Amino acid sequence: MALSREQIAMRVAQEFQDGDYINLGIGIPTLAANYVPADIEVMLQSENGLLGMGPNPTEDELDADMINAGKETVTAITGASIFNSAESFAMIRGGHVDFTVLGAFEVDVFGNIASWMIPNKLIKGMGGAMDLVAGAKNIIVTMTHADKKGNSKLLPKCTLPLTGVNCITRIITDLAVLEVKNQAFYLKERAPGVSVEEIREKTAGELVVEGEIPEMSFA
Amino acid sequence: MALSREQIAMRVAQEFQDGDYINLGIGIPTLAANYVPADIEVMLQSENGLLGMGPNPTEDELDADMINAGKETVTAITGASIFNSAESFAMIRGGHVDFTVLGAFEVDVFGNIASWMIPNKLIKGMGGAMDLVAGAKNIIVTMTHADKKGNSKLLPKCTLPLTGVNCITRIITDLAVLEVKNQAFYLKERAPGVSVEEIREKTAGELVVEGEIPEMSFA
Amino acid sequence: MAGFDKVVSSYAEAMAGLTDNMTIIAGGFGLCGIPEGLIKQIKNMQTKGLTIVSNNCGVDDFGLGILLEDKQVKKMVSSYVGENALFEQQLLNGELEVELTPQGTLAEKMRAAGAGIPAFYTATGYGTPVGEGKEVKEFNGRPYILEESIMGDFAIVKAYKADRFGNCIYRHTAQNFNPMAATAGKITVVEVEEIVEPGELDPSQIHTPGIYVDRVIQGSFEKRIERKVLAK
Amino acid sequence: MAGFDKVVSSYAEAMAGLTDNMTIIAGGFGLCGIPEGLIKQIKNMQTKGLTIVSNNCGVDDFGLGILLEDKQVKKMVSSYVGENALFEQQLLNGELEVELTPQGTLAEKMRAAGAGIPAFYTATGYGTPVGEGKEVKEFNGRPYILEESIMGDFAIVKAYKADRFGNCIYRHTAQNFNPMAATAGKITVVEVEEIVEPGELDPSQIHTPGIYVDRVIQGSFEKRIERKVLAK
Repeated sequence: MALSREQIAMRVAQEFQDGDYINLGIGIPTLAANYVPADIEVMLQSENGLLGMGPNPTEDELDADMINAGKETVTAITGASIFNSAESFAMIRGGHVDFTVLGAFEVDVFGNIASWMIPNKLIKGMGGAMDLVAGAKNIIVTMTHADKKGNSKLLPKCTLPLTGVNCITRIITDLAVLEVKNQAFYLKERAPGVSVEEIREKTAGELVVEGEIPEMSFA
Repeated sequence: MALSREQIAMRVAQEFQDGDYINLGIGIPTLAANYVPADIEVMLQSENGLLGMGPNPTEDELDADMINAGKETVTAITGASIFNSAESFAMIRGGHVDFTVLGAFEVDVFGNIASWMIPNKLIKGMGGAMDLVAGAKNIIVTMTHADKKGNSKLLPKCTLPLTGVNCITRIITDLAVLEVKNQAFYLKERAPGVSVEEIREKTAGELVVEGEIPEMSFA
Repeated sequence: MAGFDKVVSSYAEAMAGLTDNMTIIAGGFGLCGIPEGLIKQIKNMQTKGLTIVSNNCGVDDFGLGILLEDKQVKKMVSSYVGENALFEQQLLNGELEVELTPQGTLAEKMRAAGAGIPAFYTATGYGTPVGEGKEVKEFNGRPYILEESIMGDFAIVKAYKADRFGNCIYRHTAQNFNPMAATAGKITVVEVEEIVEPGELDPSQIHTPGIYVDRVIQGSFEKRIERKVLAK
Repeated sequence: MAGFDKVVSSYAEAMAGLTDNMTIIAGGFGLCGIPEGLIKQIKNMQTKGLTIVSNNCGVDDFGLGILLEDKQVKKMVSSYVGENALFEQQLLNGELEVELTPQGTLAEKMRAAGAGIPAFYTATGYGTPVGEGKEVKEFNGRPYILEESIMGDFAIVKAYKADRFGNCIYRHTAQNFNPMAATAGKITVVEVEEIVEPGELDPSQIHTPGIYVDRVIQGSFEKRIERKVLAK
């Protein structure tokens, strides 16, 4: 069965390693913060200028000067640092952030990603997404494998305006974990109860299936 | 009579205006800080990262972590700011420093300056001089009009490797105050008792003398 | 002898010299750390044809959004816009132009302007609509695009504390674009929560050295929260 | 679970991984704010063929100058050198190469490396020996030269206080090149006067966020003064 948003977030959190600096995009990526394994520590970077983002505040802690990149009120953990936007994107662009997790409309076999613009709809802007995909060492894209009409979001070539080129190496969808390399999607894991055939059917770009594909584990 | 080092410094200080941020090079320029007119305030920038440089410390104030660009121990005035070298040169390169005063080996009618390198002698480096001449809004060169052998330092074209091009507009020597424009040196003031003829003789580049040239005043 | 006293006593003085068709660099991220009073003053002045360089454009009745009401803004240079209905309407009507710029590139363009760097290479935006028409150069086998700096006739900045020399510090994430904006104005105006005596700010802890600042004004701030989210 | 604890307990650990022919970015200006113990460790390791990017090269028996004694340095990238006799001698003998770089360009090259900017334009050095062979481009009618960023295999940094997360502050003008150097090492090592608990440093006042730092070591410093000048 396809994963819930929470389950995608849980699977994403399994990628994190002790000591990782991580930037989480809005939506499912943000949920991943709730599922960091108990035996590791990670630190969250918010691109408006906060390293060591904590949970949302209590009413007592509420402070208009403490927000995250989604403009939501947040707190800072002990040992956090706060800095200006040029410094924040120096970290991102310079490859100091270990992981970026973000959503997408489309990803293709070249590792291209489209996530910010749908022509003929109102365009709000890319925010920090282009800097994040250009800068992070590891990028994980989270999204549903197909749109509501059943159209695959894993394409031979993106059709929408791009956010970045040749930058996506790992995708976690509601159906599968995939690696992007050699101009193909390599299937690594299946959602519990989802068949390779279903994944193949919903993957428009070339899918490579090597050996037995294990189910994701949420132990 | 030719000005002393102190007199050159006094004449330099007359150029300063209330509220100016000033970077003073080593030597005569540094002396100018002693002659700032009583009715104005200026603030000294030291390019190692100090805005609001104060006098040298007393024995009690001595601190290895407080030095100026000449590596001498200094103090900071009340209201000073201290910052990193990239920020310091952002100020300089970005044109935020109003005045730079520095010495030179040669200046030419194009406003080129040579001040850091004499081939076949040991080269120590340009330090911040190239950034300063490229960045400051106003640059004053202080030097003796001629070298010890009597050779002019105000040339039709610099012979030594340059520090910067088309950047010098004002020169204060032991003999004269000159402006550099239209590919010539324009004589503006003479040292007390120094004749236009003597200045002309010691100026190898084209000298323009318009009208009566007043003597410098040290009232 | 004014010396380095940059404190002005009215918003009119603070924004004196602003005229139609100028470019304004503005600090702030969303509604966080915005110079509220300076924005209101620009509205009061009814200056038209403005180009505003700011990460966002406020909301319908607050922040830079209020400059849309009387169509004072010709162009926004921003990374994320459209948090308000009027913006959307003017954009669709062609009354408002938007130059979308990646957030990090925008921050760096401001910093570069202040630092005398006319252009820099970045991988951000290469191969996307942002890179179209821009110079491309490879370094270590990776392609980068050339981005130019962006300078304002005015910069408007919101600080937490400042002294009369213009030295500023910012509070928490209200820092955001403010320090870069402060360096990128031909005239930089800082609206501040508290004016302190010179010497109260630790010299090594000043975020914006006074050399970048031309005018300081004591502000009063509503500090509206755009998305109040509390712990569950 | 090491988490973000970056404190190491020996200089050997601090510089582990340094091998011949590597590039080291070093903080400090003159003898002010230099990582004294890390430099001594490099001498102890007898690593050869080093390229060192640092504004200066110390003096005869202190700072980076001590790496000259056993000819460990192949090349210096600096703005001002030659404060010691050994340096001069090795330079004249052709045993040491020097790439003279304007001070502001040097600082910006380090910052750019850390910030993922491979190159930037500056007017500094145009028309001089520094500009020779470099790309020239005009912006607003003024010529600028293209300067490339400079990254180190290691960066060695001297801080005043740091916590175990690697957050650092610097003291007075001992800040100088240290914050830029901290961003420009594949491995960044900070030698610090005092290790403090996380939370002791005000988050908004941290000069170097811990994300740039890989190792922190408690140092002990002589803090030699290069030119002691007292008030008259």
